[in-house]
Amino acid sequence: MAERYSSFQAGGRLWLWQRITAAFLIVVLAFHFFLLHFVHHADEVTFAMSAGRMETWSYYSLMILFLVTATFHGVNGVYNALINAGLTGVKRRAVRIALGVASLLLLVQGFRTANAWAGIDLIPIL
Amino acid sequence: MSTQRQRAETETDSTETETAQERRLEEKRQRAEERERKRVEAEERAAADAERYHLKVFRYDPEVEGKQEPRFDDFHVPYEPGMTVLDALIYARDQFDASLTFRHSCRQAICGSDALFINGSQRLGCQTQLSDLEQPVRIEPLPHSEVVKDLVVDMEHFYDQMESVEPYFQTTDRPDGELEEQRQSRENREKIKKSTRCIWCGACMSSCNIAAGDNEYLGPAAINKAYRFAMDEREGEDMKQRRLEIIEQEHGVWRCQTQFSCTEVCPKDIPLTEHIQELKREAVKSNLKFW
Amino acid sequence: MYEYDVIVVGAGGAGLRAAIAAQEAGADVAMVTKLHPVRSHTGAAEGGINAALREGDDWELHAYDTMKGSDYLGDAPAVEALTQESPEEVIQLEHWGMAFSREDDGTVSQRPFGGLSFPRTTYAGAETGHHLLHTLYEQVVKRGIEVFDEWYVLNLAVSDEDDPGERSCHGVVAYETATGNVEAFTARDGVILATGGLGQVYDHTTNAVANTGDGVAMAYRAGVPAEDMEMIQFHPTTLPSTGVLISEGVRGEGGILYNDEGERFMFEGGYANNDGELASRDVVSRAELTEVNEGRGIEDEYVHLDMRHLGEERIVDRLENILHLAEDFEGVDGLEEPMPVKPGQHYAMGGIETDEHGQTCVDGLYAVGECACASVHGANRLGGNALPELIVFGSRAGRHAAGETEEPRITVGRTEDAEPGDVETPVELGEPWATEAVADGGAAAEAGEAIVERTLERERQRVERLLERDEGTQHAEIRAAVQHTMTENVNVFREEAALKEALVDIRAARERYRDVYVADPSSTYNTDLIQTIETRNLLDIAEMITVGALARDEFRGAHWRKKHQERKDDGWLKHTMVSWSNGSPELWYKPVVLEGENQTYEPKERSY
Amino acid sequence: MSQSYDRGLIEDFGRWREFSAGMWAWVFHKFTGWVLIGYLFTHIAVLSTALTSASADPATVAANQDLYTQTIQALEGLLVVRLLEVGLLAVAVFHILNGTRLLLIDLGIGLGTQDRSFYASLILTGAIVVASIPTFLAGVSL
Ligand SMILES: Cc1cc2nc3c(=O)[nH]c(=O)nc-3n(C[C@H](O)[C@H](O)[C@H](O)COP(=O)(O)OP(=O)(O)OC[C@H]3O[C@@H](n4cnc5c(N)ncnc54)[C@H](O)[C@@H]3O)c2cc1C
Ligand code: HEM
Ligand code: SF4
Ligand code: F3S
Ligand code: FES
Repeated sequence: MAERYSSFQAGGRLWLWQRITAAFLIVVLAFHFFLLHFVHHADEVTFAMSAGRMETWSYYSLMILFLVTATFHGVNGVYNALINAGLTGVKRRAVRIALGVASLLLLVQGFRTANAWAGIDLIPIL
Repeated sequence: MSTQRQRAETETDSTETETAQERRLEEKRQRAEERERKRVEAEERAAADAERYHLKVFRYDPEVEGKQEPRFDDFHVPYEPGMTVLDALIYARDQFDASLTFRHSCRQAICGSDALFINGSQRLGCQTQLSDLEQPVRIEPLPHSEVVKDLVVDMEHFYDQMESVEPYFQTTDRPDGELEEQRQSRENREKIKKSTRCIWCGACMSSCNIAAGDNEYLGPAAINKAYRFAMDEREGEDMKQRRLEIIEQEHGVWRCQTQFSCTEVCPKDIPLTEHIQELKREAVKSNLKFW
Repeated sequence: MYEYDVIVVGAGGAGLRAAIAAQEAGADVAMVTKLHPVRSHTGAAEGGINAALREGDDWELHAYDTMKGSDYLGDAPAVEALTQESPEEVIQLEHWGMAFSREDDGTVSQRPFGGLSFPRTTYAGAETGHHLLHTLYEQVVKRGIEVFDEWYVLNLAVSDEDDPGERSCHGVVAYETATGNVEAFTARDGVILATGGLGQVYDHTTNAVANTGDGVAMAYRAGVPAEDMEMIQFHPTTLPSTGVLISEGVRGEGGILYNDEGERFMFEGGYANNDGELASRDVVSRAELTEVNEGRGIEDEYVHLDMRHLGEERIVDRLENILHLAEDFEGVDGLEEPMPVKPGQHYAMGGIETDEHGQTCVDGLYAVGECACASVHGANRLGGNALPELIVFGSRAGRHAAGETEEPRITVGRTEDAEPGDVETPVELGEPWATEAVADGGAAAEAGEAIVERTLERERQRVERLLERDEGTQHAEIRAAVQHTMTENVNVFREEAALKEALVDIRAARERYRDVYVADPSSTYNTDLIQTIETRNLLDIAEMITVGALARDEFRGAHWRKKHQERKDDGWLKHTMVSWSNGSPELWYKPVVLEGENQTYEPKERSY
Repeated sequence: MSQSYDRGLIEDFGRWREFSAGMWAWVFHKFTGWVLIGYLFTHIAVLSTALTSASADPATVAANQDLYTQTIQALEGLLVVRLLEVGLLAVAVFHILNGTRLLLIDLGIGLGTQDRSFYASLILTGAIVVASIPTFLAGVSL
């Protein structure tokens, strides 16, 4: 029983987070597309403009949250799909680690880019 | 057991019981022959102008040479109004090939033996009218299960999943009086009614791609079975928690990707996806309480 | 070789209940069944379970109704056991979670049913049997009782003393469908037969394809008498094209029967001036056939059952399943149009003779459910009385087999009471050429193990023999011939000449069966082989029914004879018994037990 | 005892003609989800060029001659990229719409009309994409 219970925690929570991030993404993704294709046209994008937007804290934090949720949502979606396809045992652990590393890299890289725009030097070594 | 001996016996038999008997027998035989001739004629006539349905039936037998490689056999079955796929299979077996093998029993969509893959979807043979199908009617065993022979698949895994959800009523508070029933509101019975209709045919499980990929996935039928008990107010709150724990396991409800195939094929019209979704919400709700 | 205390053959309602009871009484139990338990035909039962549960009703009233319904061919001790214990068994089912239909206050609903003086039929929608079967199977799963499903029982391992009353049963031999293995199951304490109905002797039946009367035939050939086999119930409301049953619940809720002229003939034709549509089944079936025979049938075949006036809400609430059945199997929308119905074979009142504990005259052999005849139904079963029979006698036999003993009030086997019988038949009956009669000269005091071994060997050879042959007649032809003649000649209306014709046909079918062959050589899931064996059982069953019908020259309950259209209480308050003796059936009679616990049931006229 | 007749994934998709609405929705959602996550990785990789721009000479940046601006503008100047973007839009819009459909289904809304809501997602996706084409292709040099 206990075993089931703990695995439930993971399964149920991830499932719920997938929905919560999805709900958040609907709004942000629509905003993102709208801003970068309709308000500003894609070919007009320049570093300076991006940097300008990023320097406002509200936009910056929204984009960071966007990055985090999208990464979680996407990577968890992929992981889920692989479990559904019957991935088990060692292979599954390997995939979990690989996906974890990939998302970490993605997040770090995304962070650094955003910071570059915003002109933040939070952690100098990055 | 030779025919020789059989004839001898019939003879002693008739000498013992008078010649009137013999005459009657003779007349009877003639009548029978007459009837038989008429029947054969009628059948031939019917066969000649009857509409025939073309069946393509999957065949496989691990032991019989020529059937070890899966193949499709063609049968042309004379159509009668109201004929079902099961009727057609029975006809084909009794008239053309006695080795044609399929499970069936009740002929009325209650025993759940004859879930088959008919023209690309999971249906009960006995519940499917031939006239609703395009020809040739392709009849295969349920996908995603081991084929034992012809249309018979191994149901063991399905049964295991069904039985893994503790599919039996459990309660701690029974009424005191020996002859007293537990109370259940009409609304509550209504709520579980559809879920109690499952006939264990396995159609849903076979149609679900997730179940096909993840062998440990409980599958729609077992989850529905769990729903039947989790939602039954007679079991009480404690049991409900336990039920939720069962379906919340890794290979429980979370695996469901709302493909709806199960709901689509269920011959008993059980809203499986709806039940699974409701359980997911119940699970989240009860889980939030712990946070 | 498997070994258990109690072996239950068949996993319908009766078998499951017996297994649970035996296990609760401490026995190590296994079930052997040719279908997976949930596939059993108990699942098809629609209407309900009779139990005197409420204020104003009591078991004695139920017993009275049942005796009257049986046309005084029921044995009072069995009837009283049924009616006394059915309430607690029903409540037990409820406690096991069965989804009964409910009243507003949350109690179990009850509805009126044909032949009952009180609305005492508990039900779960129009799919009571489905719920009962699944609830019981769930309990079997819970208890971890071993189930050998898709194992076909070929024969019983019974000793071979000359007097069947001295024989004993030590197990069964079964064929594993998936692999073709023939294995023995030794029963230390008892074998319980619960193999269900035998409707497949007819071609228009509400019964499943698997209802081939195997248990009756096996017990019969082991020497146990078959009782009242001629008593076959024809249900008045089955769909004409398939035989699918339209529950009596429809009439219980107020459904009405009309003939082609739009007359409510049950009243207008004077068939049942008080109860109309709710008269006992035999009465309604005969009424329908009379209407059809006199030209007032629709398409000269059926009559109409109309429930539209009940209103959609009530129909959907209580009879939803009926709507699906009418739609799927007859293409009729019960909310919009009347449903076509005609009588079809439905139930066998007769069967393996048992006492009120389910025990037969062979020591260690029990029978319960539809295959048995403790005689609760006598000449006619009331609707809603078979399901309680499954649970009451299932439970009794289970406990008894597991060691609980109680003196029976019904005697079984051929005792001093037996009265020899005789019928004139146009042909010799039975299988005079049979080589496998039980009594084949072995030592009488043999050990159980040796008996099981010997049976195993014999059955292995039989299977091999059947598989070896590669030409001859196929069983399907033989089966069709039997079904045809039974439907033609041994139906609702019975005449001497026709019955004799049936015997001739059965004999002819037997002769053909001598060179039956199995076309499928496979040992994997060989249904051809199994059906061939079933067909042989059907031959015996058909013969028993016909012999009984020929002997009983009176009109009682479901049994009607053209030249004898009256109940003859002087000569016929007795059961027809058929015993297998050296390869042929032997007819005898035993008296009905009308003395109950507190009263004697005096035969009264049965009017509805 | 028994041998299974091959019913692998390929064979399953070989039966695509037999799929029902819910199955198609699932297949498309999965596909679009994978495209989106793939894109997210690419997207961040491309955007990373901003890192060099940040440390570049402010004059270059002001003149829009920094690596980031040049990369983006070069890419956006290509018709293929614009077309791919339209594709991405289609993918994203479908995933959003169907995702919304799924969220509602999770909440127990619209279970009975799930097939229709899937068709609606498809049609709406088509409409939005067609309507956006002019904007998406604006200013591209052929
Ligand atoms: C359509 C229909 C509706 C009915 N409605 C009602 C109703 O409303 N109320 C009511 O009281 N009664 C009703 N009845 C009657 C009642 O349902 C049956 O009499 C009863 O279900 C029989 O149960 P059983 O357990 O004896 O047999 P079944 O349920 O038929 O079970 C027989 C079992 O024996 C097994 N078996 C058979 N032969 C062998 C063999 N050779 N080896 C191994 N296993 C074997 C089978 O696998 C099966 O598991 C109805 C019957 C029918 C057909
Ligand atoms: C950057 C944006 C997004 C990415 C990268 C992404 C990616 C994914 C991926 C990979 C999956 C798994 C699909 C599968 O294999 O089953 C998935 C599932 C899902 N996505 Fe997205 N998605 C994004 C945006 C959205 C948005 C905006 C929504 C909003 C509605 C959404 C809703 C969902 C839902 C509900 C699922 C779960 C499907 C299920 O498990 O049943 N996604 N997503
Ligand atoms: S849920 Fe429906 S499809 Fe699935 S096993 Fe039960 S009856 Fe069959
Ligand atoms: S088909 Fe499978 S994915 Fe869910 S909705 Fe049914 S269980
Ligand atoms: S034969 Fe019983 S469900 Fe089809």
